[in-house]
Amino acid sequence: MTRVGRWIGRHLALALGLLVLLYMYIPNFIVALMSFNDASQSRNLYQFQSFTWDNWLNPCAPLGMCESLRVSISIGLLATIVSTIIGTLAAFALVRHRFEGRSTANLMVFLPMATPEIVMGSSLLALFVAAGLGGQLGFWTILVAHIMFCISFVVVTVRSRLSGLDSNLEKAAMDLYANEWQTFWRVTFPLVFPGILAAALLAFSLSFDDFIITNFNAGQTVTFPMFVWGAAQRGVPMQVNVIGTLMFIAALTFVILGEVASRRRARGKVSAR
Amino acid sequence: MSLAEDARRDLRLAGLTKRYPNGFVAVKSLDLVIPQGSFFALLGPSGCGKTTTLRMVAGLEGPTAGTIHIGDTDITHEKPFKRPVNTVFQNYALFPHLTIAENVEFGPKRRGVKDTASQVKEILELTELTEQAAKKPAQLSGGQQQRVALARALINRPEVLLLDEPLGALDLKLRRAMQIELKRIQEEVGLTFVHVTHDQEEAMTMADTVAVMNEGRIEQLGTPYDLYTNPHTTFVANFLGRSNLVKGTVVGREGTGADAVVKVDMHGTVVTIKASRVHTESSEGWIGIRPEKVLIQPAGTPLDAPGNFFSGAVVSEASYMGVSTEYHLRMPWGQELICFEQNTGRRGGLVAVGTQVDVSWRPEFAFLLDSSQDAGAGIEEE
Amino acid sequence: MSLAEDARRDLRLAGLTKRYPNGFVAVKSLDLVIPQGSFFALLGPSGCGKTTTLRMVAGLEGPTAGTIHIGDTDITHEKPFKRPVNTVFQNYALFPHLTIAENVEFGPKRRGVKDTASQVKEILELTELTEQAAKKPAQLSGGQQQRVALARALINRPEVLLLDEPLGALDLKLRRAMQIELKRIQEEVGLTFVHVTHDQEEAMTMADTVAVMNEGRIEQLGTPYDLYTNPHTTFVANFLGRSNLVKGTVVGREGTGADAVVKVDMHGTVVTIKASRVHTESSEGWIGIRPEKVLIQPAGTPLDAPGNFFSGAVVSEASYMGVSTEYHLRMPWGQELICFEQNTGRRGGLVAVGTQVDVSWRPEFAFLLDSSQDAGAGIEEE
Amino acid sequence: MTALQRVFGRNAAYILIAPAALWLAVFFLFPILSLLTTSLSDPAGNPVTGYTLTWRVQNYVEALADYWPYLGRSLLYAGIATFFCLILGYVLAYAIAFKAGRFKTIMLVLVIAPFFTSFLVRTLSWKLILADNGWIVETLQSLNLLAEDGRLLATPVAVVAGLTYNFLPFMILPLYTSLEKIDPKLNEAAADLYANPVQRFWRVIWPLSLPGVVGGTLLTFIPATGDYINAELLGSPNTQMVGNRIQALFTTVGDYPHAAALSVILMAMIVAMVLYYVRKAGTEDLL
Amino acid sequence: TRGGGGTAGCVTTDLSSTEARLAISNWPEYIDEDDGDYLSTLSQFQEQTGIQVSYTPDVNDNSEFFARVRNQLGACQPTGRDMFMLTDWMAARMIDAGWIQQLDKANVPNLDANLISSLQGVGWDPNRDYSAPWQSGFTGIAYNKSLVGEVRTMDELLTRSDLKGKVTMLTEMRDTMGLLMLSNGADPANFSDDDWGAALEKLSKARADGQIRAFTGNEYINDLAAGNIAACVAWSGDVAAAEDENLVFLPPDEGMMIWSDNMLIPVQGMHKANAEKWIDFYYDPKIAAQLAAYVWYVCPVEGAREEMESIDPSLVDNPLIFPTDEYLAQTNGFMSLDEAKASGYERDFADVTG
Ligand SMILES: Nc1ncnc2c1ncn2[C@@H]1O[C@H](COP(=O)(O)OP(=O)(O)OP(=O)(O)O)[C@@H](O)[C@H]1O
Ligand SMILES: Nc1ncnc2c1ncn2[C@@H]1O[C@H](COP(=O)(O)OP(=O)(O)OP(=O)(O)O)[C@@H](O)[C@H]1O
Ligand SMILES: NCCCCNCCCN
Ligand SMILES: [Mg+2]
Ligand SMILES: [Mg+2]
Repeated sequence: MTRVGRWIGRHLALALGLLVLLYMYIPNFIVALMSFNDASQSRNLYQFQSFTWDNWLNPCAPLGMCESLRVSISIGLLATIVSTIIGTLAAFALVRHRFEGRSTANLMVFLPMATPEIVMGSSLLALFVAAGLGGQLGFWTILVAHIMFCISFVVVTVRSRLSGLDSNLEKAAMDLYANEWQTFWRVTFPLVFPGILAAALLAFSLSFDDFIITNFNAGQTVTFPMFVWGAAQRGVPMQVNVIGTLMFIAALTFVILGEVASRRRARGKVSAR
Repeated sequence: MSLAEDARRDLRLAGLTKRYPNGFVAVKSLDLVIPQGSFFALLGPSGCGKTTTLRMVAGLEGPTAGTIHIGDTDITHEKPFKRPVNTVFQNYALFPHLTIAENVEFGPKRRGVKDTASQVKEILELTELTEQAAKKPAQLSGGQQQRVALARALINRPEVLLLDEPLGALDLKLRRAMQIELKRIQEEVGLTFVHVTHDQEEAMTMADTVAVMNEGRIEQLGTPYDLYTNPHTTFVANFLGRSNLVKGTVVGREGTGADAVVKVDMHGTVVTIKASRVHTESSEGWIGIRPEKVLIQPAGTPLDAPGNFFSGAVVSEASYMGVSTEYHLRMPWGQELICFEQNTGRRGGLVAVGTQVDVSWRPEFAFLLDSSQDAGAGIEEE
Repeated sequence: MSLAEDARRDLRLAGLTKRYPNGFVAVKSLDLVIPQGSFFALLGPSGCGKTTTLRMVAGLEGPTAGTIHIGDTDITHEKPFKRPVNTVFQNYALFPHLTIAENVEFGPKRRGVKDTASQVKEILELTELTEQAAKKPAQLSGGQQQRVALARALINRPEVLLLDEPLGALDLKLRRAMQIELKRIQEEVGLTFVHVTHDQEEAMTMADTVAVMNEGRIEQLGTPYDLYTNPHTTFVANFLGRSNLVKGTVVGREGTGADAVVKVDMHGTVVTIKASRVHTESSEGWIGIRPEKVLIQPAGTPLDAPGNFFSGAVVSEASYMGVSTEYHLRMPWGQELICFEQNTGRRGGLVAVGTQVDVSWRPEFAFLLDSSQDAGAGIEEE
Repeated sequence: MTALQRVFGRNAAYILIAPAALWLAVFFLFPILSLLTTSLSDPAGNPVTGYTLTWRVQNYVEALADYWPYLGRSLLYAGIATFFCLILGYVLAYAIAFKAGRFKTIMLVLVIAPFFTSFLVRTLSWKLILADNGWIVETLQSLNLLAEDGRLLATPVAVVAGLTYNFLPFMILPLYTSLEKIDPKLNEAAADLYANPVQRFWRVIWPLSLPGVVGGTLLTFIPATGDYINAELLGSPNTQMVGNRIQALFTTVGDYPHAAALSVILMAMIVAMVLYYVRKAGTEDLL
Repeated sequence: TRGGGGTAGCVTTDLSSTEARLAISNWPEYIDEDDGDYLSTLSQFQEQTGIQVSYTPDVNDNSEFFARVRNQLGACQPTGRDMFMLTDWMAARMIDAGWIQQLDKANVPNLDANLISSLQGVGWDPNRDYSAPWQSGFTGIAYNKSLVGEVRTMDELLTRSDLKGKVTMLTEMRDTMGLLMLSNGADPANFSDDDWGAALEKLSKARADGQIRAFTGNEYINDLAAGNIAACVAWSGDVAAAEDENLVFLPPDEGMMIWSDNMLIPVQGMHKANAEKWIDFYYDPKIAAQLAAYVWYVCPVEGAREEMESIDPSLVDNPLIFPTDEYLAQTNGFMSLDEAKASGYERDFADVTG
């Protein structure tokens, strides 16, 4: 085999993976492109017309858009935190313990995923109204709903990481004086972390992108997807593309900064020795 | 039991039993007292239940029956992290996400020790891991990983330290050095060590007491010297070192008390064995003699050995083993005996295969075992 | 090289080097020829690069430089599954989702062998795992897991079998039995075995050739007997067995060819060492003598040893080790020498600590090493 | 173990699961109970005046009789989409888990980042790309892979493609998490034992990643079956899924009882299929 | 009050005197926005009255909005809104259910004075006691003239082969079915079940033939501009406001539909007086003209046309904003239906569209 052949062989999986990633980004390239679109000639036409910086200079120009973004991000973060925590706990219970009612609990976990969103949204609204909260619909009711549908996704994701994890490491930790709590934080958590991170990312994207359930329980609050949906009825403001691109850049910056920081920390530790 | 004994923190296992979910009983009603501050070695063939026993003591596996006490405290159901016990795991169980230094300081940190740096430094030096401190376990060689497991447990200086083959992956030199360290730490602080090892020499030189375990049970327990020189069963005789077992018929018992002896006919020669070395009631028995006690000399040359004497043996095999040579001798009655001879250089070369030799041993080193036991017990069939 | 040699399928490593991503060079330009059908043992301290070398041969790690050939075929970049090589992994690497039987038949199945049942049965019997056939690896003891790793590689009878401490977790008896099996299989089929072990006795008895590795390099290579009796460096002298190294000054060289000898003054006594056993050019050197070659006798009693003779030594330590006893002797010049004495029972007890003894050894067993080398090399500092 | 300990051990499980169970009980189960009531109510009522519970099981019969083709289509589309997700997702998850080295986290975030751009905006972009006079359609046409008047939008292909694209992360993330914990040494051992890359995959990697495969297929298949947005935006009247029917019954038609009955049928069907699938995949342990 | 909604006792105290706030839900892109020097009508309202308006464009669809608020309204709970804009039939439905507050005529003098005559005296609210039109619009045919020739009738739309697979219709049942009945010669304002059946038959045939690509909401406009569809049933203002010269809106030969979106104050709207100030404000012709110039829908305010002269003279004669009488002659309303009837028709329609 030639050197080139070997190189390809070694990197084939990575190359294919990157291709899939590329595929996932096709719409985002369009979005990035459109963020420079001057749509003032024809607002309805979602097509590139002419270049402009305007959208980037006034990203918040469309009335209410940035406010809706703020709402969506806050709800997304809160829903992610809460659902990740309680979903992870539940995943632990389901994987690590055999208890009465376990199969019922399992069913409960994936029923919400099997429920059409429209059904979930409207029946939840009925519940809020029955509880006399009809007038208080808004941020908190959206949050409650989002946490509810994120839980299942978190449980399933964390569970697939947790099952089959070497419990000997946890036992070793306990042997070394770590109580259940410390064992969890020092050993289990770091080992399950990729699963928890994945679950959190899923939860955030679910919450951030949800339209149907939110729409029912939002009262007069407008989330970003609601704004876009409404705006799309007569032509999406090009600033939406700016936000889409910015969100993506922000996410990336966030991880890269985190990565750099953790590496620097690691290096600091070594040199301190 | 006296009051003084009660106050001591001996490790006591009573009726300890472990049945695995698949129904297999790995440990069968084990009773054992391991005195505080002793260096206790647990020996036994692969799969006999050693690891399982240690895991129950550490609290990592719940016993099916029986109790575990340290002194007067019943720790049978105590949580692992509340037991004054640490373990060196057979499969290491290192934390893959932590560096070596972090692995080692894990225990002290959990107990709230503030400044662990100097302790960690010291124990890493001891285990020759200083240079690996910042690496992750996956970047270490097998022996290095084992040393991390050792360091990680040792740093805690627990009341009871369970060592499950802690030195198996180390080369001889390093193993010896570690043995000395272990022994030093154990004596210095008066810890109780329970040590599983496959290195018999290690068990012999380090342990105060050795227990030989077989199929979930303890076969014999005693000082290394006792166990080696006076085994009670064919299993122990074969498992600890090697033994020549020769069929014999009891022809008489004489004397009483310390002087009592048993006379046994062995292929025509009557040998005398002290009653304390006789472990059978029946009229037949296995006469046991260790290979290093078997002396040989080419037929015709004088043999400096007052004792049992056989001529007519032939060397059927000779293997050089560095310090000594192992000879196989075909005896007149057809059995093969094994003989070790140190390569002192005195003989100026090996005794050649085919040489006729005279064989002798001193009768006081022989022991008599029950003939109903399998002479091959403890030797793996091929 | 002759044509006949070319046709042979020797395993040849040339300039083999491995630098890990973190910059550490684990194997440093290794050159090695392992003849087809030989049983080759690789010895060396923990972390010296043994596993890394084997992994490169198996194709699991790409070398940074150098080549690997089997016969004339360059396999340096061949894919692992296309190499006629199998490995017994130091950490077992058993498939957790497969039963023992499925683990074992994995190799044959992949090569398209149809009926594996009888082969599997046979190899499981050989490794005494028949009863475990249906279990999963997690349900086995450490030793049992190791035997699965062994069985899984052995069943394939590959041209080259790499054994990375294949018997480390087994008790002595089982280890010996497996050694015999390994040797039998190797000789029967004429396979090439490359064996990493920490059991020196194992290396000595089984291997045709032993290589001692240190810090990524081969220190010495030869038959076990050669390596043991005539080590070329202090590292080998100390690492393989034990050695007494005593400072000496060369006072003259005499004779030529096979008769050449070197005279060395050792604390006042002049000793004669064969030139083939001298491995230094300088005027100073380490005189090496193995502990089992050191004979002692309480002062005054006759000592049966023609050779170098020293009186005025005192026993400073005596440890019983079953087959033999280890004595430490304080020599008149202050150095401590080690002496092994087989417990033949002839002496009727140990020589007590504090006893004045005479010491002697036969000069033909001594060797002379370079004084610039560290007398402690290969002994781990404490 | 003493009885006391057993009780405590069991309590630990209950304590762990309590928050999730409570949350779901209040905000999911409770509403779903009211859904059940609605599904058994008399459809003669209307959304303004409300419905009366008459235990009218007939609703189910009618819903099934009227809408079974939509149910079938939903399962089919979701099934195909899940299959494609599994293939694409596995490739990417594998690459991240084993080949991304220190870029793992970054790549993981990259997987989810596209979804921070609003769903609708992404779909609009897809429509732009797949437009009837866009270059993809025209290329396919010139290659005769698509009829001259053929199109991609408003076809089943577009709906399935939309589902595949939108649910991909739900497949990738669970797959990644279980692939990532596989010891690479096992792959090496298999290579050493003559397994070529394909065999290595099917004999070692795949079985060990089953928890992720099960997790991912559940997270993809279940929501995809109930989805209606993709069919709505990318499909045509002939590609409507059961979600669209439920949506229509709820909003425009205002026939809550049949909408509820159809929802319950859908849920029951999914639960049944999932249980069967998990049994089949031999990972009951996960449920 | 009217209807059987059972919310008769559901009266709120009006907090307008103490709270200068107003919450409004409207359709998206249905109001002008501040832009540089341009001061929107909404900002003017806030400046003039000191009332803080929370304006949310969250009405996308009548039915969907109804589903979102019906629980609260039925239970006599606040929806969080003081006013929302809904299309005639939905407005009628809500008024009928008793969920809408009656306007205090004294507070909305401009409404009575300036409402154009064509919008007066609707059957479901003859005196405009409960509703005030926000904007009106037409449903007709739109096509992309860069792709196809003129499309003049519904029959052309449903049969012409060059349009095959490139036609969309609206999911709003009353718009689509209204046009279809017109093309059959029936009167959507007064039709029989047979008329309905015939129109549905026509639709379902077109669908089966593959003529119809999709049933859509407002988003058809993108597809039309992008060329994915060539012709469709469309709303007047959308096409006009798209400002794409290729897009043509025209009334089918057989006539078109007209509708209004109406401002409604729900029973639990707590700032009724403020809402009435809003209505009165937007019935000021000058303000109405300013709004119309932005949204391009039919302006319901008399006198706005005159005001338009000074805002944008080119729009003064635009029939889509200020339709002439003969233009209005070709428009039709849709018969009002009771709950059961509406539900039945919606089901029939949904079965064809889905
Ligand atoms: N992935 C890695 N990255 C960096 N260094 C490594 C890595 N793997 C091994 N090493 C280092 O390379 C050296 C050789 O390792 P190797 O595993 O070959 O040793 P070994 O001779 O097999 O030792 P042992 O007898 O302890 O198993 C060790 O010092 C080890 O720390
Ligand atoms: N989880 C399990 N389920 C069923 N049987 C098990 C399990 N773990 C161990 N065993 C069996 O119990 C027996 C004892 O195992 P244990 O690990 O205690 O042996 P050991 O004495 O430590 O052996 P080794 O020296 O080989 O490590 C073995 O035969 C093993 O097969
Ligand atoms: N963008 C505002 C569109 C308003 C459309 N109203 C719907 C009327 C349906 N007949
Ligand atoms: Mg064990
Ligand atoms: Mg190694």
